[in-house]
Amino acid sequence: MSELDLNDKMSEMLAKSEANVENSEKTFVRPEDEIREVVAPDGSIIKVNPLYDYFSGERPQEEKPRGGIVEKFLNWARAESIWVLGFGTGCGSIEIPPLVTPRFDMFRYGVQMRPTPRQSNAFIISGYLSVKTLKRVIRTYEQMPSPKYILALGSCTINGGMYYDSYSTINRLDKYIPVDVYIAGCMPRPEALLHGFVKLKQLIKEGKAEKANEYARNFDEYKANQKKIIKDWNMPDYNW
Amino acid sequence: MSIYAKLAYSFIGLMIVLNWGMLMGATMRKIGARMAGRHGIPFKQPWLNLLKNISTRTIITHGVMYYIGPVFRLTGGIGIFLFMPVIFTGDPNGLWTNFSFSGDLILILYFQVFGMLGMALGAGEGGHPYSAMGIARGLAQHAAVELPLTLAILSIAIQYDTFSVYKIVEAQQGGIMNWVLFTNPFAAAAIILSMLGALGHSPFNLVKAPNEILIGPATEYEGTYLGFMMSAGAILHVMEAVLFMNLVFGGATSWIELIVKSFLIYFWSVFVGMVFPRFKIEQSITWFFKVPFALGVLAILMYSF
Amino acid sequence: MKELIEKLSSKYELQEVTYQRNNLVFAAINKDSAIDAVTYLRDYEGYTHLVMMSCVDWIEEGKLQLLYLLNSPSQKNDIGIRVYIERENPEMVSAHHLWKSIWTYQRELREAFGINFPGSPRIEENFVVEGWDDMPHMLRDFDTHEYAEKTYFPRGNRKTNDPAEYMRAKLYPNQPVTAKQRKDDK
Amino acid sequence: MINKFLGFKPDEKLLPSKTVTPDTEIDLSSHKYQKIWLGPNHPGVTGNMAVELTVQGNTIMKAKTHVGYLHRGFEKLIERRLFVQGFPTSIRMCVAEPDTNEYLIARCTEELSGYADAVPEYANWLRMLSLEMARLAGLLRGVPGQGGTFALGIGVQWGVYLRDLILDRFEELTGARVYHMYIIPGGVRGILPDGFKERMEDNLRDIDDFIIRIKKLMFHNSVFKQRAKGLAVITPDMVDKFGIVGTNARGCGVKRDVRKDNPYLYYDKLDFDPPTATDGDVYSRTWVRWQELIQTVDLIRQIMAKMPAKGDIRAKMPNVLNWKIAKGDTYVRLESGRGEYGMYYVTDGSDKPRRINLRGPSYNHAISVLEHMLIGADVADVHAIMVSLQTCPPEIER
Repeated sequence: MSELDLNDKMSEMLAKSEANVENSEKTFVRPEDEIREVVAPDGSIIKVNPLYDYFSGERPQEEKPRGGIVEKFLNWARAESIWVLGFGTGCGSIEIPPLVTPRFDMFRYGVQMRPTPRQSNAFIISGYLSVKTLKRVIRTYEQMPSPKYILALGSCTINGGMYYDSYSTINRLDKYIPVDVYIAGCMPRPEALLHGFVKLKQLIKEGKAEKANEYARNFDEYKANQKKIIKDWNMPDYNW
Repeated sequence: MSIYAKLAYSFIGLMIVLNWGMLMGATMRKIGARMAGRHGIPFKQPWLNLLKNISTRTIITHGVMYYIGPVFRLTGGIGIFLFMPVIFTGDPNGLWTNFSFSGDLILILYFQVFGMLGMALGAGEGGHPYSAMGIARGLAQHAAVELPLTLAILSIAIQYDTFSVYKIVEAQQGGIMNWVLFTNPFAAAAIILSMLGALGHSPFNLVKAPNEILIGPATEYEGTYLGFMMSAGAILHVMEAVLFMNLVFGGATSWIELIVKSFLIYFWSVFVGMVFPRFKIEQSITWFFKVPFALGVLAILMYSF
Repeated sequence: MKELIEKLSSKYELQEVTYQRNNLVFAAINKDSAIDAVTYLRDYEGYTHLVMMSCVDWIEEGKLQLLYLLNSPSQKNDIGIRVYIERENPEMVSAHHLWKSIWTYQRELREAFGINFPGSPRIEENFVVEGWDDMPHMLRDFDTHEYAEKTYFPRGNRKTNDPAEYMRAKLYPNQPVTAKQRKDDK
Repeated sequence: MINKFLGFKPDEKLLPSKTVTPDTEIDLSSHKYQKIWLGPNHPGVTGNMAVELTVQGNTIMKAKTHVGYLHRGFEKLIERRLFVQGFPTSIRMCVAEPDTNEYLIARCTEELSGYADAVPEYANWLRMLSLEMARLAGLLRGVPGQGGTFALGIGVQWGVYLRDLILDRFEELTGARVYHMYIIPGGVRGILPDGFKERMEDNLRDIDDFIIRIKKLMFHNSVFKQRAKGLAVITPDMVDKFGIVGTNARGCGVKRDVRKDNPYLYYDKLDFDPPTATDGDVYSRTWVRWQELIQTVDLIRQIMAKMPAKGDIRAKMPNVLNWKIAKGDTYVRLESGRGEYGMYYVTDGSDKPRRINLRGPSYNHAISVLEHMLIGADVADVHAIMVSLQTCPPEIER
């Protein structure tokens, strides 16, 4: 890409970002996120908009699977090595320690925990989600590399469970992010979780776990739902 | 022997080392799992992880250095391999001596730092605060490890009057009593202690401390680059073990011997790591500046007069 | 506990005193002298441990009832100081100079009940909810079910039925409903 | 030492200031400081909470706790439910030891409706048994977990395995694994199954030699001592100022234990003495918890020995469907694994509670105490300090 195109791209990105900031609620922008001017070492003044310069402002693209024998082979590899993000979003995460310990050893199935979203491709939504957590969950989910899978635990993620009338927890998860496997129960036993992983493996091997592409396809709808309940939307529309 | 044959043999050797490194990693994790009473991962897991990482669809970028970091690390591993006589065959430029020459020990020491520096560049470009912390810890500890290691290696160089790994291995042939382990015990002790830091298991695994700084320099890496780093790590682990094997434990005359010795050397660090918590960075540096440093100085004094 | 209440009533006029257990007593003190009473109990009577600070919304009387629950580690008993404050734009004297932990309770009450504690540190910050734009969520007249219904895309097929009717239908299908039960249901 | 030896004098202004006070001036625009977040998505925070750190190098200059990621609004939901309907909802207020919530709610409703003395003796013994089992399950994760914060993961593996065995006993006794709903108003829900005591005794024997192993692994370990001693010291004068309770208070010599101070159930019939330590750092807190592990095993043995063979498990209570409780309020407390754990319960004569308010120990430990402790600490120690304070987010925000 030549210098000229780069400049054009930068300028249009900046314009778009400012437009976005105009649309979004100014009141919720934290002080460290406000548009400010920074003096570069060479003395030139750069306009910095943290919410949009530090992230890619692009929409998610739909990545078509290769198909054929190659995809089958890769799917086998993906299914046999599932890296779970270590983020206990709800009370269901009390059953994660038994999973990595001698009683129910999930390493046997090639399921491992990873500390950072960049390296994990499965996300356990362990139970109810308050709106405050949903914001972080969306951000984390968008940072995970595709193909990515979501396991939703408990009845809370299906229809709100016993918190159906709570002002703080969402009712159904699939309105905000696509879910691959639901594991019912309050809370699901470790055996149920293992069975959920086996089920997820089947889906991956059959090439049916393409929810990341679905998220990209219905991006606007999901975003609309998310912005409806997240009142202080002080982050980019899509951050990876 | 022609350069092409040498290249071919080096490539074959590299493949052997890579796969052995992965298998060794899986075995160590299985041993750890057995200590905890688990089955642990299956043996084929590292290859599957590598495939999975390569087959990741999304690839993010943070700039040029972000790409080059893992490449540097891989280069460090391959560099050590290329100038390391892995198998002793009695012939200075025999089959598996790769491109070893008279001064390769210094080059190998340099390549050890090379990968770390590459990671520093990549992690810096990645821009995650935890990767910056991790790489800062890594470089600081590496400096602390290098000190006793270099002293001990200098002592060995003085002892055999050479900087060529091949010559050092050659001088240790003919019986276990010729090993540096027995002929130069202080240097051997210093090397065995600094091995713990170089192989980077607990208590010296500060670079990747999940419950402190996520996973350190690799926090922002994903997909193919993570696969690069994993294979580089596999090669580096074996090559470090081979270096210590050549320096202290009399080298190897066959692949079987290499595999057994490198396994035992690597197991030593895992064995220590199982029962010891993690140091803080200042504690770890102080530890290396105490006993191993003193041993290194003793080793120097022993052979310089 | 009795002599403690007598001592207190000699200093401040107590409105209502409830002896709940032999080691727990509640006393209501008017808004102005409440913090003085709490300070007196902490400094002279040995009630040094602040157990909790809570608030109850008595919407019928249009009052909010604050509660300072103090515990005496030496005498091993508790006293709860009740303070009734007005329900519309409520305000109370901050006690953050007495305990290092009480500002958290005040911050929570500010968010949950809208009570203002002037001078309390970080009182403006959100405690549990983020970007909340409705009325304080712990007041009685905030209907959480209605809020959830109109906000969170409820899945349609959830049905709730009156437990009494349901159990009678399921467990005792052919038993006539007695007059007492009918009275209870009302 | 080395600096003096080499005659090298670093510039003090460039070094992190050794004495960090809560009111240290922090100017983010000078590039000395950086703001980093621990959590909510971080393996080093206990549960789903976040700590906002302002660091200078490795030293923490300012810390701010952010909670509310687990907020479900129990105290609002309980106003829309009957007493019996609210029961299964509100025991989920703390996932680590749900039995404590069960006892508190049951006790509050009994006391306010005048059934305080109606609970049969056998039921009270069973309540004590389940409470102590919950404490044991919590400690089996907590004590080796302190080593786990220093990357001593092997003890955690053993501990969580034994905790699973205790959860099996819970399943046998109550039918559930984590949320038991065993202690109900008026008594308990089930009797002790046949052969329970023998199976429990087997598990306790395993736990006995685990206790010895964990002692050798942690308290005889030089690196663990180096890292845990002198870290995050709680002084006795802080206890009342910050409202510190439980093992955190006992770790610095302040002997506070509800089981001794205001005995509930039959704790006065048991023979035990809460352990204490002198210097309130992470090491002595962990040491106190290790001794409590021994004591809890002993208490369970005492309970199983002293409890009557059989009896009735439930008092005659009014019909739960139209159970109205007269206007009143009370506060009931007990000693959970983390410290004093109480509930303020208000009724107004209707068939629904007016207000419940939980007082979790973490409410102070995780916010005011943690923010005070972290100032001047090392970034590498944050996880250790949080675990040693036993911060448990769900009981802060409910």
